[in-house]
Amino acid sequence: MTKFIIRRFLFSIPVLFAITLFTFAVVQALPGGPFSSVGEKSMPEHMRLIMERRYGLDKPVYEQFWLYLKRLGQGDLGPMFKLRSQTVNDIVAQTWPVSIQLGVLSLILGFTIGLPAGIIAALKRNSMIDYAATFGAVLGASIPNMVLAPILILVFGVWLKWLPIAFWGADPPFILGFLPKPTPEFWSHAVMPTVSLGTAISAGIARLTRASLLEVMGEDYIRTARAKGLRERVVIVRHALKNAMIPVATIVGPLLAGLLTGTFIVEQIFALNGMGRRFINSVSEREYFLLTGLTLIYALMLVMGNLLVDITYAWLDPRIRYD
Amino acid sequence: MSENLVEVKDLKMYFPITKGVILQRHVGDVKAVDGVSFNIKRGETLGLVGESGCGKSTTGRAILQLYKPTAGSVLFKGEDLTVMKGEDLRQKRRQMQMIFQDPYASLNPRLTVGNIVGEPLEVHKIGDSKERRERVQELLKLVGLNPYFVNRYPHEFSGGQRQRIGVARALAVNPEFIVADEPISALDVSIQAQIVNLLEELQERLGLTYLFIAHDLSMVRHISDRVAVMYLGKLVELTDHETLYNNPLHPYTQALLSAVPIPDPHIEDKRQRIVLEGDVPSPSNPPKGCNFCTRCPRVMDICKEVEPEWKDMGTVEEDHWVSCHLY
Amino acid sequence: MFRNKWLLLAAILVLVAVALTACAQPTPEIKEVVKEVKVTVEVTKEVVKEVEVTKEVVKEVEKIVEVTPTPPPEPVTLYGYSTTDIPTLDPQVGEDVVSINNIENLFVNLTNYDLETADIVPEAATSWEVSDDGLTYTFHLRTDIPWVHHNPVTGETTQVMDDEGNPRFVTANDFVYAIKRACDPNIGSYYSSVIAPQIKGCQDVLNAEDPENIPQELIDAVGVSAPDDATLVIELEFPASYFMSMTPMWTLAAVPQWAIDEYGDNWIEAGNIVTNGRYVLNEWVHGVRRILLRNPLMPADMQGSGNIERIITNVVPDVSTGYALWLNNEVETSGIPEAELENHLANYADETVQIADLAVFYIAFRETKPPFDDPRVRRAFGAAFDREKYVNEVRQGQGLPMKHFAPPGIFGAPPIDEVGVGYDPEYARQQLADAGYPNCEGFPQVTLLGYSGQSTLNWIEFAQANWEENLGCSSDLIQVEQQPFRELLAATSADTPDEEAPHMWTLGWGPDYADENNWVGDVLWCGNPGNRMKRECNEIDDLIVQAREETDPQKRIEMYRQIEDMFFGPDGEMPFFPIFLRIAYVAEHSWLDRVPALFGGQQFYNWSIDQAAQLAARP
Amino acid sequence: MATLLEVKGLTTQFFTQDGVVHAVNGISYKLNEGETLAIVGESGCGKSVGVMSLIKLIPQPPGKIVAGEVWFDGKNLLEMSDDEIRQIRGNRIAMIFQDPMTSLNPVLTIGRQITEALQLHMGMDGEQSRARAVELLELVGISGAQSRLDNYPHQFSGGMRQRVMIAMGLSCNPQLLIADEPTTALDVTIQAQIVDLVKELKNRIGMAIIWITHDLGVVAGLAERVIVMYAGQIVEEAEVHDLYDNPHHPYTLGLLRSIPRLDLGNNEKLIPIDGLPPDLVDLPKGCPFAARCEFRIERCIAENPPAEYVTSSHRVACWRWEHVIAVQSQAGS
Repeated sequence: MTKFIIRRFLFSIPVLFAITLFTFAVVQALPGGPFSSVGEKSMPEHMRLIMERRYGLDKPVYEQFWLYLKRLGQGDLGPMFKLRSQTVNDIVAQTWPVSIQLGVLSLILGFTIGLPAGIIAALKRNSMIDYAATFGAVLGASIPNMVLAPILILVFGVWLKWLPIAFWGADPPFILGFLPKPTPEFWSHAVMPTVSLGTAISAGIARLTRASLLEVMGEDYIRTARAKGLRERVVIVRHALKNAMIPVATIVGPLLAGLLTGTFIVEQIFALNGMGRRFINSVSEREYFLLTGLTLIYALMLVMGNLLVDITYAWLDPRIRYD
Repeated sequence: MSENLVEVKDLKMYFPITKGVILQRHVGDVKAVDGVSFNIKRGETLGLVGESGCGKSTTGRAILQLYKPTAGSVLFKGEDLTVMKGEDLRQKRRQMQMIFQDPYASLNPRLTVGNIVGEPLEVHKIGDSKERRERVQELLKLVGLNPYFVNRYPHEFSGGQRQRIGVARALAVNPEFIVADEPISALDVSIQAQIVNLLEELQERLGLTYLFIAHDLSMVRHISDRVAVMYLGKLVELTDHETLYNNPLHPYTQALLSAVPIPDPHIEDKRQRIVLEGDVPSPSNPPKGCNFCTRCPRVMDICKEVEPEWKDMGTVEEDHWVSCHLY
Repeated sequence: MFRNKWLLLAAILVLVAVALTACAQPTPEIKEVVKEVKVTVEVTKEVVKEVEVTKEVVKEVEKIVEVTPTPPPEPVTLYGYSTTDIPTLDPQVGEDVVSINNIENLFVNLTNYDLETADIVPEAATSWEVSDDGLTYTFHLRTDIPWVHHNPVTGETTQVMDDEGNPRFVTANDFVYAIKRACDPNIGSYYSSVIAPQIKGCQDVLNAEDPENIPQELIDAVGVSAPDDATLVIELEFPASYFMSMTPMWTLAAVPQWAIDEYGDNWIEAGNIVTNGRYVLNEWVHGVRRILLRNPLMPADMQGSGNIERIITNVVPDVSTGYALWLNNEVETSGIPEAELENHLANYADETVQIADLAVFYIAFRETKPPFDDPRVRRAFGAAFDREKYVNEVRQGQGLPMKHFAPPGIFGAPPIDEVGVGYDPEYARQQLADAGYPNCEGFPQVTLLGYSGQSTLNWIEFAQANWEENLGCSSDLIQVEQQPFRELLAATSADTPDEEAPHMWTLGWGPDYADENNWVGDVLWCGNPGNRMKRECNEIDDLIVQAREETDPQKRIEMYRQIEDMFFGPDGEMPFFPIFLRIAYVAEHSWLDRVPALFGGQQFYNWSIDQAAQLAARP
Repeated sequence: MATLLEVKGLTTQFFTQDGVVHAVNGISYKLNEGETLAIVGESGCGKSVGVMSLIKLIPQPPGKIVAGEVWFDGKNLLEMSDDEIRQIRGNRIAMIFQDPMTSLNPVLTIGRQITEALQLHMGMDGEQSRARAVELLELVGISGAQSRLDNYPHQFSGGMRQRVMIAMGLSCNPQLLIADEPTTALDVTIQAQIVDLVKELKNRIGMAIIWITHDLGVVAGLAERVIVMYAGQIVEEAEVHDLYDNPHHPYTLGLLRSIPRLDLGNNEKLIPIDGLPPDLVDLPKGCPFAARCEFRIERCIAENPPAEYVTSSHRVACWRWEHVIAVQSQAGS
């Protein structure tokens, strides 16, 4: 297993390298550079060239990329073009914890609602509970968070005034660099963004859990367990659930990817200082280094997430051995 | 003696096992087929029998070049298929077809019967669409299906009928040689006989040559002229079907024969079984010496050291090949 | 090297300045500020007058006394949001509205805009003279504006001391340093290029061959000097008669050289920054919020007319969210999302203001690309667009139809509706027929590039409908594409070859300073490097050059009227056709009393809040 | 010998979208203590559903036992509550299944899977049940039993897995072991091992066995009595020798004639049963085998024959059974 993890890690290096190279090349191929215009006005050619030279953007892309890699090796993700008092490292240190906090809370919400809902729906198949859960899951999965978030804001923020409309209830510096102080302010601010992002996740997990559990309940070994005279509860908990979790674990990887794109929107709407929002801005602002750096970190997070999935998978399913 | 249609010489089919953190080192092979030699005469049925995982299906596929053999040669009408490529091989393939085990899985559910049976004709660009359609109907008639079924889909047929469709597809391009890979294993008892009879009839009418792969020894013995017994990637015995039953030489053949239940309680009551101990070893790590030495009731010291030769113990008329230190 | 030399010079001058401070007798304006505060709860108000030797200051202290436990008095706070973070607080670097809004309140400028009259009024400079040749501007500065440092941890604001322990005040040398710094191409600010052509020698520095080794002679030759602490002399390259319009610009604001030298790019961070404006930077959480506090050390007569002691601005990228915050009374003003506009106007008509940001939008033609190489075709397209209807129906009244380019409020702009053809379908049809395309017959397929977004699409579709209705040019003939802003700018750049450039595109222009030269001179003049329309120089351009050097304001006004007519009149060149001046509805709570700024950043120091009403409404 | 189990008129149906599947249509039989009964038939004949209905193991819904009684040890199993029937399952009536790979839970160790029934029914604690599990594995011929308890099913070969299944089945010393095609998925040599093992265990433990199979060869060497099922009905029942020597039902006869025999050097053609089994959703009114039957008369199409005893131990459901015997004796002579 250790070997497998190492291997996965080493294999991800060329992938990360390719992603970096790709991002680097693609953003530079976009028309208009970071210094080509100011708002709606064009920057004079001479000044643009000076600024580009300052950041090495006048060099051929391969050379820039090589310099970038060298700096990356020293843990330097590069400078910011517009926010000159900041570096990409600063931005990442400020925004990464927020995105992670939001993502993890959403995942937790997704599982704590999705799993029980899916299990109950499967066990009470074709009952009102099942229909309600299935309907909820379809609804949850089909409402995009860009619609759900404003609805939540309107209902719970503006009308009922139960929850704060926007912002994240914790500022840097974070505990250990990424943990928020669990103040009431933090939790009250976290509710709506987490629900916006977690609803679709819980809906997905509920649907998959239901389908997976239903399939497992039809397996021969469930019949065997029943033939032993085990109580239905034991059959489900001991024999069915762990098997049913195997396909659920496999979607956590894609789920993470979906989560990342979800944070783009949710961070934007709730005015959270997360990576997703910066990512979007970095495209329109042509912050090459920020864009490449964030892409790299997203990719790294995906790699880690998938590794986690693999470990969970191996833990759930003894047939899978990685060596 | 009639001519050999297919000659298989020292055929090997290894699947590599790799290991390593980054660089995949080649640490061994699954020796699915490990040096198999036999001939198939024109117009005969050669049965290839053995237990699951012994390499019999792989042998069939390697003969048809569905796998590229690791070593050895496969001569079809005297020409070595293993060195052929591209169009030449395609032309040869036309003359060799395969019938698969699972009539459920081997038919594309989204194609009509007409498409399925006509596909080889299209692949080999035989005839125009009208001729093809006529040929398909003719073939369906040949395998005992109503020719009006051309526009139906596989799921509308029973297992036996589906296997008939599989046979019709194999026959579409007028092959001379057919590898039937467990064609009846998935069928019910009463239906198995229908398919076996169909295959026998077709052989008579069209002069086909069969390699009939199966694990059911009674059925293999029934349909085959000669039977080859395979164990862990190697042939252990090859002879005509009468001799095999009456005078089996190899201890594995003997055990296999004795394990087959006979549907007659009087005989079963009195039968003495040779029950083999344990399981078949892994083909990635076969035992040293004779492959069967770990389970052989008559094992000798030499069996664990030296691999037995593949030798002919037969008479002038009848071959009787065996691979055992007892002889 | 550039900075070090100036550091030395500045240090010497600061010494001189300190010595001179005692003698300097600025004439402060004495202004009584007595504000009525309406509070529904029990309020006692004490007004204390502090009288000093040279100036009289009115200081207003409000005390809200309640019978039950006294909450700590909350500072009068302006809650706001911006859709982006502040990229910078450096006056010479600042380029965007959000940065400029903050810079305006953290730093004093040479002069200020009077928001009511649009006049240039004193700020750091109390008076000024222009030499007869129009080339030398002499500013007399006040010397009582302290450089202050705010400690975010203790909340204390203190005056900065120099190396010898003397308090630092803003001097003419600080402006000299700042203006020369603005000419430095390494600063990389767009506004350097706006001010450089006028200031003598500035453009040479800005265009230096090797920006890393700018020859000292070039720097020395920049026409900015400080004969004494209270006198700033700016020499011009040519008699740019509009130069005074540029003096309120943040780009020319004094900056603390010693702090910049010490901290480099980080000098603008909270805790590092040294400022001289009405507010100090208390907190700046990047990407999240910033907090400004009143600078208690600002001379009383410069405090501004407002009562706001604290400004909390959060970053809210999404206007819908910002609007929700406004509905919740958590911010004082907000833009209104398009989808909410109708609803808002119905429900909050009394809490809605209209704000024009002086941006004029137009559809431009590439003059070198047929069929738009024929001015008659351009005129036809321009006159076929019904601006009135567009503004009223598509933009729900958020705009002022424009027939010419420069909007009201700009010096030299002709009165609205007097110059330019505007919408005239009859004339348009005739022009197109004269160009050889009667009823648009034989008109080739052309491309129109707009920026991304639904509102631009609405705009383009409206144009297509007009052209079809009034000219007979089927909308199939106009191939429409939409691209993000930067892509659009790149595609329409003068360097882009004609084959790749679109025939037409949508764009807008917002002013840098309030003079016609910034419009026809900086956008349309053929000598501009960014000549997107690829105009060829003609007699209009000669007139533009003439106008910018004309010292008689009345003559200039005449000349600009002529220029506008030569562009947009019945026989005008029509390189683009102006459509509307942008006016936006803004939601604004009634407890806020302000005049929004059109130039140079919002003057929060002149804003007032009825705190009782505000606190009663806040959640 | 005492009767252990008596099935009366058992009828099980599945209610599906395509209609009602008549899987088991009123079957009745008895099983004595310690007896081995084989139920033979082709896929879909209702043999598996029939035995699973005994201990209410069919999935409900869509399945439903619509009629019948199952008397076991003086009680009707079909009238028992879920709790009561659970006390019987895995305890007094054990079951082993066809596919030992899918019938074992892949994510639990086999030790866990064997011990859970022991803890449930025998009230053993962890240690006792593990010790008993080792005993059981040794009993079914798995060497190194102690260490193999912590293995997962995928670490066993097919034959070994079926031994594990048998060990699980035998764990509570059942009075009845139901084996549902336990050797079908195995190779012949392994099948021989398992058949021998079961025979040996039966001699040692003395439980009754119901062995379900489609393989007439296995039945011949194993069973004392054989029931032949077709389309959810019992078409013939007899002592094993009697059935093979003297099949009364055309279907039984057809089955025997359609399989090749290893011991006979016949190169004759096999005689297949033409046609297909009937659709269980839409069963014919008369004899379900009539459409494929060479002895068919008009009555067969109109009227479904009941399974009647023609001797004390041989019953057959055929209007023409006497004719079937006659034809055979002619052929035999």
